[in-house]
Amino acid sequence: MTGDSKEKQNAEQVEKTRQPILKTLRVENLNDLVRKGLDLGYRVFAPVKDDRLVTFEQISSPEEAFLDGITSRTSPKSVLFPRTERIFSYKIRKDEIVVEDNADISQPTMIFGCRPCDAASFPIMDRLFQWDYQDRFWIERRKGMVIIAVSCLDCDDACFCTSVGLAPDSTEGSDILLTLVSRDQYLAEVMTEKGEDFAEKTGLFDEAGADLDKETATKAVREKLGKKFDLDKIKPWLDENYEHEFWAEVTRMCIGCGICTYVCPTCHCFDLVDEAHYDGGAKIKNWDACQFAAFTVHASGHNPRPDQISRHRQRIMHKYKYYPDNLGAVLCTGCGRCVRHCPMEVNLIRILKGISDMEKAGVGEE
Amino acid sequence: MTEEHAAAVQPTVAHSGGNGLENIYLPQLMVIQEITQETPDVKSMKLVFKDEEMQKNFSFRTGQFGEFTVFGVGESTFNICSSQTWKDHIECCFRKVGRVTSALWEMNEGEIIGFRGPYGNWYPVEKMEGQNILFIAGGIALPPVRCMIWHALDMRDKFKDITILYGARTVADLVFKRELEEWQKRDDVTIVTTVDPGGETPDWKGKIGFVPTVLKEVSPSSDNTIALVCGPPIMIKFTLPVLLEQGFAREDILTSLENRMKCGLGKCGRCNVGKVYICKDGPIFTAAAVALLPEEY
Amino acid sequence: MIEQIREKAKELLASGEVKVVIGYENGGLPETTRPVFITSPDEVDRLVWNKYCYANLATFLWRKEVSSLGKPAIVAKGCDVKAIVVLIQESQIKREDVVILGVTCTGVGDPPLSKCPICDVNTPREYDCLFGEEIPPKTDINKFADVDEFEKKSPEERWEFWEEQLSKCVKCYACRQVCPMCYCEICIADKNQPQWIETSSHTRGNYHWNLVRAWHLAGRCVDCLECERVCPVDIPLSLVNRRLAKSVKARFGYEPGYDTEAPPPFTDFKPQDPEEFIK
Amino acid sequence: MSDETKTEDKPAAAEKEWQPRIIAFVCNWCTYAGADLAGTSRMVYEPHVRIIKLPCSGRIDVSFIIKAFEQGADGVMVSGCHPGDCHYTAGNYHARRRFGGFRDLLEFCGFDMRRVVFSWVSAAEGKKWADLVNEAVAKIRELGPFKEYQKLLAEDIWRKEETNSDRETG
Repeated sequence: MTGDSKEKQNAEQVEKTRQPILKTLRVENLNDLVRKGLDLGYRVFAPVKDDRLVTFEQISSPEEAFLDGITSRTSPKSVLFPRTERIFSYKIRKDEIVVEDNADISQPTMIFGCRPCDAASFPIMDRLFQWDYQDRFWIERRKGMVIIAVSCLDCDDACFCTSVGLAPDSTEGSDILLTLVSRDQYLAEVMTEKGEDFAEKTGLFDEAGADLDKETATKAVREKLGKKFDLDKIKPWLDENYEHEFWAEVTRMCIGCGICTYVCPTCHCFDLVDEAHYDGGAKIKNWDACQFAAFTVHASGHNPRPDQISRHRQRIMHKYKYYPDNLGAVLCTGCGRCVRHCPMEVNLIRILKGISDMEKAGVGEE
Repeated sequence: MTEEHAAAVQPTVAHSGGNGLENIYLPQLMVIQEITQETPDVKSMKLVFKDEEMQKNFSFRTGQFGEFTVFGVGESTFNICSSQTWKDHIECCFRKVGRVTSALWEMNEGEIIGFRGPYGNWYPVEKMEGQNILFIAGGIALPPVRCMIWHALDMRDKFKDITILYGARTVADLVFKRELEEWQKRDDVTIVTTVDPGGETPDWKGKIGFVPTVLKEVSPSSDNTIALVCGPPIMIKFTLPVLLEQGFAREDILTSLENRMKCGLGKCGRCNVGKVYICKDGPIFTAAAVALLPEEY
Repeated sequence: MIEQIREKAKELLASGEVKVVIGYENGGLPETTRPVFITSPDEVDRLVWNKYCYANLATFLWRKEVSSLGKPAIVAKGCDVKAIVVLIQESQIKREDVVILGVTCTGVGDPPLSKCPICDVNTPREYDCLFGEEIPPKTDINKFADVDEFEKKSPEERWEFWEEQLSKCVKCYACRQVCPMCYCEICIADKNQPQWIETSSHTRGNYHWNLVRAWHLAGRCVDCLECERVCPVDIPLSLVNRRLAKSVKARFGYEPGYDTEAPPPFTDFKPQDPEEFIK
Repeated sequence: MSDETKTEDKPAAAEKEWQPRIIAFVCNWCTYAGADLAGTSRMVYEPHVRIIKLPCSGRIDVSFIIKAFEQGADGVMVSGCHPGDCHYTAGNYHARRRFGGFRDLLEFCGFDMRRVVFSWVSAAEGKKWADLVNEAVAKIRELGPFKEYQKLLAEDIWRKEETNSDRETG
């Protein structure tokens, strides 16, 4: 564990912070932006609506993108971390095995129209995939990726980005962040060299005047979001209270369906399986979740996390204690998907608020 | 080859760098050189890299583990149960319990498996040098201790007294029987073997009793001694208090945790216990470190 | 009505007849409720009853996190009671080990869920106490209208439909987890010796999983629609469940969830069972 | 996508030699014995059926049928003892109930039910077995390969690459 500080340094290096360059984009040019991306050879992923379901899909024309709504059902993490992907394949011959390192990794990719909370998930997960061993599947895809996010002008009761240190117009993780500042104009904050390079190639951006400010545009949604819990109170409580009756009380209704982890932009646990025929096969990486009973079960049958209460605690502990301990960031962007889509309304906000209230009360007593 | 396929296998221009990170999940091929059936359901295997150059350059530290692939079936985590002092091959030892181990069980000498590793931490050999070492193992958990036993024996003059206490449920369940006999014959090692009551055979010459009980009888000194304990959770649970009673400090007791793993690289999240990833920060922990972990192992 | 439920809950807890009351409380989001497990008579005011009480609480009757609390009383709509009936039929719980607080229900959801207009158990068929005005069961409803409609499609169209729907499946198994009937200790999807169902979420593996899931619920599914409600990618799961329900009804004249004494159809047979398709 | 070219050039070469692949799940006591009788009586019938014998038709699960298709079968036959003749008294009665469910389930999901044949064949009905096989093979020849399912196979994330690299060398 001596490498801790070095690892943190590494992680920080990934997020090259620089002064944003302010530009503008006319609303009528938004579709052209996507078209330019396609023309430049990017695989473009955007929210796509099918009935009530909004997911991130590869699109071939700007009209397919759906930018309304709060958040998409599933997060754009699937672009870098597909729910199922081959990581190599092999042929089984009579006296020989031929391993082929043939995973389909690198194409320039553009994520268009994600929310700032989703964009923020990428630098958080960079830390893990660059931690110690370098995961090329994540890192190489990430290098070839441009993220164009759009600020939120609305939110719902499940959103809590402001409570985890982000904002509806946070530039974290975006290469270019678009904020609708007037009826016909986006303010474009170009955050990275990648973004600048892309903006230049499209030729669609104009210099921004000094009068534009996104604060006014996002003021209403900021106020609506408010603060739902005190983040600073969470970790100190978690540090002390691995055992606490609170856990059972707030998670007993959890049925272990794992939807929270599957829709989460920062949950990244996976499984490695072989799928094969007599003459060959592949190693496949699939999403997996700490909420599943089989996740931790030993070969002997012993399960270190034998009930749903301990499995749910693990999810919260991992996001709000272990990840900050190891990698210096909360593994959560407040997108609210887990709250929104939990069939039993376990409600992470409620749990975190419960913790932060308890901690407050505790401090008061002292 | 279609254009699209070309794009899929080669980094495109817009893809900056193309600095060719390695695929860390890719296994190396190893040939099964020798198989020994240790007990009715345990086998050990000697493995060599198919690529000679690879074998020459391969190095690891005693106590590390690897991810072993049976192609077409899956991957499983085993400790490398040979010592780092052995250069010409590595060994692994497994019990036939799951999908991968059952497939591995059916394999023959000369067949090929995959290997990724070495992963994880290793025994703090430098700290152990010049000290007495007490090895305590139960059942199938001898292999992760055995690598260190051989390491110590190969560099015998660097260590003081070596005591081995090994127990299994029955005589048939003792693994590495040949080596147990070999160690028995040496005069620079004290070895005590035991089987659970009822597990003995008429000609059994070792002790009868559970490991913690026998440990009390043996009552090794804790002076300048490091204890290595490996075994089923229940054995560890009852052995620790005995060691503490004998005056061992928690810092001087080492154990190896065996959580379920998949990637071995600290990514997949499976072996996360507290802030620790067993695969990356472990598998070897002092009892003091284990005491800090939530009980999820 | 909720006052009466709370009162009964209080009485049951105070007398020690039950150790926990499984019911609904208000959720943190608007128009939601959350399962709640009341163990003290002082907390019964948390219980609510409204049209957002979607969840089928019967699933908690066998979950060890809840069953460990002791004997339960459970707030149950007519459709939920059907699930309890099947659990009793299949010996997962004993009738005397649960107090059923039946509630009459005119439909949940806004607009009502698709199961509600074709519901014939607005008044539960099995209960210990009933809350709310009794509602006479509807007659003249075709429970399988949408199934019939779907069957008019050609095999190609049907294949195409399911191929598209099942390609969305992310294999989160939420449909299984929420199902009150999926109480197997080890699900076939988690077995790997042999690996019947591939864990990857490609369409082929998804086909296998979803067909097997539906099949394992044949003659057991009470159409509580929980699987469809929770599916994060909106697969119309209950459609195929209900096709099997229709099949079981047509072939064996059996509908699950009405009679605790009836033998489940696939544990039983009659020498004259239909076999028109067997050569 | 290059999928189209892929599916085009593969069957193009394979079309000529395509033969139906049929998997038969049969009970050990009746149908298997019946098939045996067909063999010992030197009846000549189509060779495209691969028989998997089970203790009883009551053991046959819908997963077997799906798995067979997953592995590339074009048709599946399921067969056991006639009602009343079960070696285990009632295995086939139970099986019969389930078979009805399999049929309706598969049909609903768009499987062409001409590809799945259920039958009762006794140990004495070698002729019936031979006829059933001939009939099934003829039917499936007419229907051609189970393209819909095989498309799912082609989507398989490792087979896809194989077809690509095969093309590379060929």
